[in-house]
Parts: sequence; structure tokens; C-alpha cells
Amino acid sequence: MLQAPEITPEIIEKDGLYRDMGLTDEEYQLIKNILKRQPNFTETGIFSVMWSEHCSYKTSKPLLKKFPTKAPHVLQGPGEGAGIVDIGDGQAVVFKIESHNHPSAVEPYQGAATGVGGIIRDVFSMGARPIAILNSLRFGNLTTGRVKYLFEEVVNGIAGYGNCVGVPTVGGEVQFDNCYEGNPLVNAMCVGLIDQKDIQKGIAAGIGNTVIYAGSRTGRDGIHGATFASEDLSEESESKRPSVQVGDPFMEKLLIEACLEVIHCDALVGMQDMGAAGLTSSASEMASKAGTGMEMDLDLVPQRELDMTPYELMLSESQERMLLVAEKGREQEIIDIFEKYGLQAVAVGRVTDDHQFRLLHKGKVVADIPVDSLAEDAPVYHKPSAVPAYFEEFQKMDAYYPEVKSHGEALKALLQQPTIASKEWVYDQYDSMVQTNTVFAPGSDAAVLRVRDYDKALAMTTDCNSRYIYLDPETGGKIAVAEAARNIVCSGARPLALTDGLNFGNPDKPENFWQMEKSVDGMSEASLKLNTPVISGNVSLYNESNNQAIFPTPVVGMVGLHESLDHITPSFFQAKGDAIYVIGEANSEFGGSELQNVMENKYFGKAPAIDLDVEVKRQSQLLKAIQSGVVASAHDLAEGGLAIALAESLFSKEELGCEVDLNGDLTVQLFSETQSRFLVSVKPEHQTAFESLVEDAKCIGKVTASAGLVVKQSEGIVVDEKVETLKGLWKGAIPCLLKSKA
Amino acid sequence: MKFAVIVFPGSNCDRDMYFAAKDALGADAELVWYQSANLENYDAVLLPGGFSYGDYLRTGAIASTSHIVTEIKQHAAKGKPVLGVCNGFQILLESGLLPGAMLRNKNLKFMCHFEKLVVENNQTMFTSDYREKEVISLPIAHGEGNYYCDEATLLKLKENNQIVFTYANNPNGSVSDIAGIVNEEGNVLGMMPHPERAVEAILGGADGLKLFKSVLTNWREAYVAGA
Amino acid sequence: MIKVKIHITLKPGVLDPQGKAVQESLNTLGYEQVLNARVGKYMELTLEEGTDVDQQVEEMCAKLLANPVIEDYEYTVEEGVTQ
Amino acid sequence: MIKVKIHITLKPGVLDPQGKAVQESLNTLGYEQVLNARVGKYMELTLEEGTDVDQQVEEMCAKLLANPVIEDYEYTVEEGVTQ
Ligand SMILES: Nc1ncnc2c1ncn2[C@@H]1O[C@H](COP(=O)(O)OP(=O)(O)O)[C@@H](O)[C@H]1O
Ligand SMILES: [Mg+2]
Repeated sequence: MLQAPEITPEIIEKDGLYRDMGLTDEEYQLIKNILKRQPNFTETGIFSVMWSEHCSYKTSKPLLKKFPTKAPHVLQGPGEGAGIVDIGDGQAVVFKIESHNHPSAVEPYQGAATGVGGIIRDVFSMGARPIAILNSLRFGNLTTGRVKYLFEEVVNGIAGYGNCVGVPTVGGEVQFDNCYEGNPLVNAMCVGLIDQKDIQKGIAAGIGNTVIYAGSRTGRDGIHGATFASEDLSEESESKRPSVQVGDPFMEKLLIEACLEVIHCDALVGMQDMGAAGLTSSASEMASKAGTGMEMDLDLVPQRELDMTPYELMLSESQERMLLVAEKGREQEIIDIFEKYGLQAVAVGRVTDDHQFRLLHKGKVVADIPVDSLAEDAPVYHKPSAVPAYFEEFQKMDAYYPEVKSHGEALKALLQQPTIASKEWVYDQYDSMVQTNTVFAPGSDAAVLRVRDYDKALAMTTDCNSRYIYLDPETGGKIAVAEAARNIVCSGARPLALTDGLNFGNPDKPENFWQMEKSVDGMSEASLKLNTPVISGNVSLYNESNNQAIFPTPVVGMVGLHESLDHITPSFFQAKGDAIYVIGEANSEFGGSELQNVMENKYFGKAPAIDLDVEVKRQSQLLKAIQSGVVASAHDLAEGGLAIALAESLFSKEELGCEVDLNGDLTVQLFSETQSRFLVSVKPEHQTAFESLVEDAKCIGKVTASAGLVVKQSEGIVVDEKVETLKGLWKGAIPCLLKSKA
Repeated sequence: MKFAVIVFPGSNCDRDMYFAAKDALGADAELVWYQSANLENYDAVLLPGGFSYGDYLRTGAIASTSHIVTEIKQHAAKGKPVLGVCNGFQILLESGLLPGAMLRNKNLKFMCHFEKLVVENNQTMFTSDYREKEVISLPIAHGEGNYYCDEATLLKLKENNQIVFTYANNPNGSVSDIAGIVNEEGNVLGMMPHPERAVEAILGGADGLKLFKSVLTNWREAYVAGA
Repeated sequence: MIKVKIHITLKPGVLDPQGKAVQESLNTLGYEQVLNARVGKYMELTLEEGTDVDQQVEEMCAKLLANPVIEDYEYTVEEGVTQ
Repeated sequence: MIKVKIHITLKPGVLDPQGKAVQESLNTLGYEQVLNARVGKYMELTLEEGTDVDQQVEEMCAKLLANPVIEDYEYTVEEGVTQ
């Protein structure tokens, strides 16, 4: 076999090969200064992935610092695999969100599947049992074959992986807008439950301790840097080409069980999953966090393919792999546990005291790098930011007001908008009940899972209305956090904390950076006000296609606590005769609304306003009312306003209807998307108590047995639709779009 | 009475089954790893749902070749109850303890929701607490629950009253709406719907609990003196 | 080394939901001349040199690789393959 | 009628968890001489007589039947088959 010419450090510098790996000239010089010599090929690759945005947050770090991250109930903020929050009784909830956008655009099934696998590993690597998965998805409009394919396969991939590992997929969101056509978003969130005494950290402590590799063997999956210098290496054999990462949920299931057994073995010192940048990031971060060094012998790393180079071994993103540190001399105890599950676990290195990250291959040192330079010394950039022209234009516009001819027809049109329509087609494919804790499966405001053996439950949701954020990132950022909290509160839980998935376009464009900056400002302010600190998150930049950025989409994943099972509250109307209340007045606010989309086919103008003090007051009063047992159902007003909230409250198993009486401009009353509002139903005997607890509540009508949605104005009937008809339109919209020929 | 819940690599409803037997029913139950030597100390065997061996090759196929299945066959031969749910049913089919095979759902999608079932045979040790033709609601959660058997087998199932549950609205394409069948002796039941997921009101219904209760009641009548 | 190629197909009378879906989507895409589609499995096994292939492969198919209730199998053997 | 036989296999280097599970299970059953297993798909299409097979089948494979990011395909054509 012809030997490829060796790429020497000199060639890397002379030909600027580091640039093909994503390093700038300045960064390369910085590396030379750190090493006091030229980096070799493997070292250059290691720096390039560790200093990539994905691992180092070099662009977003200055913004992430703004997030409030502390509160007495936060046990672990950002910095570990996932954040941790105290839920009493010595228990804690662990959660994080992560994006897999680009892999899903290339190979939607595997991209989505491995996204789910990765986030689950983040959670069980902390020692927690994964108890729920949520996902937040964005696609283009369901009008082209390609978009339909992406949508179907992403859902299929999430189902294929999540169902197999036995973690219920209990919630999420899907929205459709043209801006996501070439660049779909696939964010997955995992929630875990842990006894606080079992919390693990990803640290490589204890000089001389043993580093253990466990799980799947390493192949050439997803090695990005391998695209470098294609001219020079055109002779490279076909097999050296990077390949798509394929997930093995069966392997993951075994890893979950093995790792959750391993945490009870006191020979374990630290554990971390191999996520982005695989062995490189897990190993160097574990050593850096512990203030130690690490030496690994790459010949010992289990390999799936022949003749893998150190570069490939270190940069591979093969899935379902874990790195552990065990007390020296007690490795076998841990290896035995993995073997019980039929998993491979091998000692590959040791913890050292010299703060170096040293790799051996075939008897030679192939990398020798100060470990902190990888994890902590990555450059940080303060990108320029500029107010986009569109924003200034939108701010100057007169308020948009849609001329609605028939309110009944508008309601029907809205119900069929894919963003509002039933997502049953999606979530029916997810096992939402495995582990038998699911109280509210997908379909409610927030998913609710009881905590077995305790009188408490967890509520969880993901939310982000990116249209508002596009119109006004700061206001939109506040709304995203507030809306997540509203969903949690409606289910009867107290919001605890959030994880954020920041999806944006290319940050090198000042307008995009401004969007990031402002959204983070808005989110930070809201999370501070609502006392829901940011405990973990993820950043995904460069989400563009044809040079067109997506709407800024900072997804909020939030978890709340029901202090008693009695507080769990449905979002559907419960019984005829119950009084219907709206909390909060409607203003004429249609910028970024679903009705604007229906009528104008685009979004413009001002986002709806939000007053966080009002938000906090209403949420806490509603929660108090729920906890006092005087609320039969609660639902937040979101896309499509009151009309959609009313309809959705009727789309349950019960055959109920409603009759409401509205004053003022009917279009505003029914469809405006004014913030901080709720739709609540209350039993007649609880009305007085409810009204005394919730200031801004106004009774607008009652639940009926007629199975019709009736709206009256000054005693005249203005909308009268059969619930069955409305439900049929709402349920049928997405399946119908998927079936129609592209 | 003591239940064994068999845990294969990739089982994922094992703990749910265990909690149903232990907490909801209040019986004695243990999780039994598939490499365990024997089942002598157990009165009933529960094969839980999940994705044994990742559903690779065919659902239930690889698990059906493991040694524990030989033990389960011996246990069944003694007339003791064996219940296979979802993947457990698929394992029973692959191992030949029940006739037929599973195909992919007719719409090729995994589906998870409550379905209405009709209790076709309430004379078995698993269903005696139900009324004949009682309509119950249990969750399904499967991608391959489209039960198939040839004409002759179907005829036999019908003649022997081996069809225990049918779907009121067939969701997956199963022959004759079949949701669950027993062997000729009546002590091995396989079903796609998940009774263990419907044993408490907070989970959306408790129609599955009667199945476990039937097993317990019948065992008591058969084995506990004076019952 | 020995390479064995195994084809596993659904028995003629058995309904093939996947095949049907393939046919329908091909028809929808405009390939109306597709009258039927059946989907099966194709496996390649690499065996050590010196194995009594025919007896062994037959056994593997019957015992594990195919389900006789719904599937048929066929195989071909190539000996002396270098990986 | 025309019969087309299509083999769809994972590209070399792409992880094949199913193949691995099959190999391990065969090894456990005592077939230790099985060194490797890869699992792919096998499809049979029946086409109307008179179709421009090569061009059409190529297109169908590339567009729908195989996933070009991770799979390779191959096909053979038999014309004049009486079904
Ligand atoms: N947008 C964000 N907000 C808050 N914390 C973040 C954000 N993005 C990342 N983090 C935190 O930074 C740490 C590293 O994140 P990441 O590299 O995505 O984790 P991993 O290495 O497990 O993939 C995590 O603790 C994560 O929670
Ligand atoms: Mg991680």
C-alpha cells in the first residue's frame, strides 16, 4: 500500500492547513506560543475542535455570562454535562437541551437520533436516570418534498432512538416557517432524576488513577477536519472519508443501565460522555476540571476500523461512548459491571500530575499539550453588533390590524395552520408512557410526570416563538422565558429553572450578533424576574442556507415542581357549568401573530409588549389559586389568541362546548396575541374564592354540554361552530399536508 | 405468589411490570436478569416490553434464542402462567410458545396511545376478573404489532377460543383484529397492549389491573389451601 | 475467508406493508410502471476459512436468521475471499 | 414483465448495529467462525414491460430507495418474466 506523505508541522504552517480545520492565523500563532513550537497534525486537529465554537463558546461566552445562574435551589449550574436543581426529599432533577441541526439537515434520521442519544448521555453521565425527553423542532413550510422528508425522518429518528432506550418522549414543539427550509432545527432536551447523594462529576482526579473507555468502538464517524487539504490528499482511500454518525440505541440502553450501576461503585472517581469532539473533549475537560493531566495510549482504544490514525481516533464522533476515571487498582470492579451488560470497557490511560494532555500511539508521543490551554484558554471574541435595518423599519411602522370578515372562518383557518394544528401525527410516534410516570403526555401545555413514591410531580416544556424574537429580540427573549413559565404554571407547578438552546445565524454578521445579544438580554431579565435561573444550555450558530439566516430561535426548556399531586391541573375544560375566565385584557397586538401570517404571509411590525411585573404577578396569583384547589383547568393564551385557546380547551375526550360573551373589537378580543394571559375554568362554587385570589380575571362565559364553540357579542351570536368540525380541521391539517403531492 | 420479571438486554418495560405486580397488585415480584440459571422459585413469569437486542434482525428473535427461554418453556410446561407483553409477546412468538408472527404496523409507524379492546375470552387465568365482551382501554406502544398467522392457524385459534383480546378499532392491521392470544393450554398469554401501564388512575386508567388480579386470584384458588 | 450472501424474503402469501409503501411512493413520484414491490433483507456473513459452510449456514438461517412462519431464505457462498 | 432485484447496503465504515447484533448472537449460539455480519435490504420490483429500466431504476434508487448519505445500491434486471 502506498504510504501517504507525512504532513509535517512545517507543511501545516507553510500551507496553512490549520485554516482548513477552522483555525485562524492568530489562533495558530497562539497555539505556537502555548506549545513553544509548531503543533503537529494531531495536535492541530485537537486544538481546532476544542477551540471551535461548539466546544469553546468563543463567540457566545461574553453573552452567556449575562444569564442568572444561581439560586438556593440550583445545585449545579452551567459547566457540567447538565444542570441540577433541588426538588426536596434528597432528590434532584437534572436537565439540559442540545441541538443537532446540521447533522439533521444532512441525514435527518440519524441526525435526530444521535441528537437524542447525546443529550441522554449528558444526563446519565451525571448519575441521573433519564426520565423524559422533549424536543423543539423547526422546519420550512410543508410544501416541498424535501421539507416533508426532513420532517418525517427527524420525527422518525427521535422515535427510533427514544422509544428503544425506554425514555418517554413527553413533550416538545414543532413550528414551520420558510426561514428554516434549508436549515431545520432539531433541539432535544433530556430530564433526569437523581438522589443527590449520587451526583457524579466529570473529573479526572487522583494522580495515578486509571482512565477507562467504555461503550462502542471508535470508527471514522463524523470527523469534520478530514475535509482539509483535499487536493493534497486526493489519493486517500475511499475508506478514509468521514462518515455519518449512526446511533445505536440498544448500546445506549445498555450503557444507561451499566453507568447507573457503576455510580454505586465507590471505585468510580469521575465519568463523562464523549459528545462533540469525542475523546478529545471528554478527556481534556475531565483533566482540566480536576487540575490534573492525563496520558492515554491510543493503541488501547477499541477500534472499529483498521489503521486509524491518532488524529482520527481523537476527533471521531462515534456515538455511545463514555470515559471514566477509576481508583488505581480497582479498575476491574468497574470493568466487570460493564461486562455484565455485554459492554466493552478498557483501561486506556492514567491521571498525571503535570497538567499535560499526552497521547501515545505505537510507542511514540503524538500529542503533548498543556491541558488547560484546550479547555480554558480558548480565545474569546467580542463580535461587533449592529442594529439591523429591518428592525428600525418595523419599529417605525403603524400597528398592523387585520381586517377579518368572518371570525368563524378566521378561526378555522388558524386551526389548520401547521404551527397551531394538532401535533398528534408527531407525538403518536413517540412512546410517551414508558416508565409509567406520565400523568400528562404530549398534548397538554406542559408534560407532567409524577415522582414515584412521593406526593410530587415534575412539569416540563420547551418554548420559543421565534417570530416575536425576529421582530424584536429583546422583547421576544423575555416572552420565550415567560411563555415557558406560563405553561408550567398552568399545569399547577412552580417553575424551577431553565435550559436554553441558542440557535442563530452566522455571528460574524453584526446584525445576527445583535439578535443574539438582545435575545440573551431579554431572556436574562425574564429568568431573573421569574426566579428561573439558567442551569445549562447549548449554542448553535451558523444556521443559514443560501446566505439567509433563520429567525433567531433561542429555545427555552423549563422544568417545574408540583408540590403535591393534587396540584396537577389539566389544560382542558372539565365539566359543563364551569365558569370561564380570561386573566388579562387584550390589546390590539398583531405583529408576528399567526393571524398576520394567515393574512399577509409574512411577519412585520412590533412584537407584542410584555411587562414582566405583570407577568410575575399573574403567574403567582394563578399558581396560588391552583394550589388552593379552586381551578378546574388552566391554559395559556399563545399563537392565535383567545379563540385558539378556547378551541384547544375543548379538544379533549369530553364532549363539551363553551359559550362566551365578548365586548369591544371582536378581532382583538379573539385573535390578538397580547402577552401574560390565561384561560381558566372554575367550578361555580369556587368562583368567589378564585376571584379573590386572581386580580385580573374576568368571567367571560361558561362551559356547556352542547359541543359547540359559541361566541356572543351584545347578545348576538358571532361565532357558532361545532367542536367536532373544528377538531377535525385541527387534527387533519398536518397529515393532510404530508399526504398532498409535492 | 411470586412473579419473575425477565430482563433481557434492551428490555425497557421491565421496571413498569415489576411496579405493577409489586405496588399496584401488592404481590411479590423480582427482576430476573436473562442470564439467571433457573425459574424454579417463581410462580408466574412476566416477559416485559421493550426492545430486546434493539429489535435487531426481527423483534424478539435474538432474545428467543437465550437460555432463559428454555427455562420459560419448562415453567410453562408445568401449567404455570407466562405473560408476554409487547416485546414479550414477540419473544413468545419467536420462541414458538405461541403461534404466528409479527409484521410491521400497516402504516409503518410506531404508535403510542390508548386503544379500546374487547375481552373475547374471560375464561382464562389472565382474564377471569373481566366480564365477557367487556370493553377496556389499554395503551399500545409498538411499531410491529401487526399479528400474522396462516388460515389454518387462525381457524385453530378461533376453534380453541385462544383469541383473548381484540382491538375495537384495529390500529395496526392484525389478522382478525387480534391483540392477544393464549396457547392451547391457556397458561401462556401474549398481548401487544400494555396492561402494566394502566394500573393506576393517575396514569390514565386502571383497566390493566384486573389482568394481574386474575392471575393472583386463580393462583390462590389453585395453590393456597382453603382459598 | 468465506463470504456468504443471504437473501431473506417474505413468503408469497404474507402481506408486506413496507413493500406496499415503497410501491405507493414510487407510483406517487411518477413511476407508475411499478406494479409491485417486496422488501426483504440481505445479509453478508464473513466466515473463517475451513468452516463446513453449507451445513452451518443452513442451520443459522433456520435457527435465527429467518422466521419460517413468514420468511423464506436463500444463500450463495464464495470461498477464498480476501476481506 | 420486468423484475428488478435491488441490493441496498451500508457504505463501508458506516456503523451497522444490526449486523453487530446478528454476529454476536450467532457467536453466542456457537457459530464462532462468523467473523462479521452486515445487514442490508433486498427489494424486488415488478415493472411493466417496455419500461426504460436502467434509467428509471437508477433514478428510483437514488431518489427514494436508498439513502445516498449512508447507503450504496446495486441492481440486476430480468426482462420478460412471467409473474
Ligand atoms: N446557552 C447556554 N446557556 C447556559 N449554559 C450553556 C449554554 N451553552 C452551553 N452551556 C453550558 O456549557 C457547558 C458545556 O456545554 P456543551 O459543550 O454543550 O456540553 P457537552 O460538552 O456536554 O456537549 C454545559 O454545562 C452547558 O450547560
Ligand atoms: Mg456532555
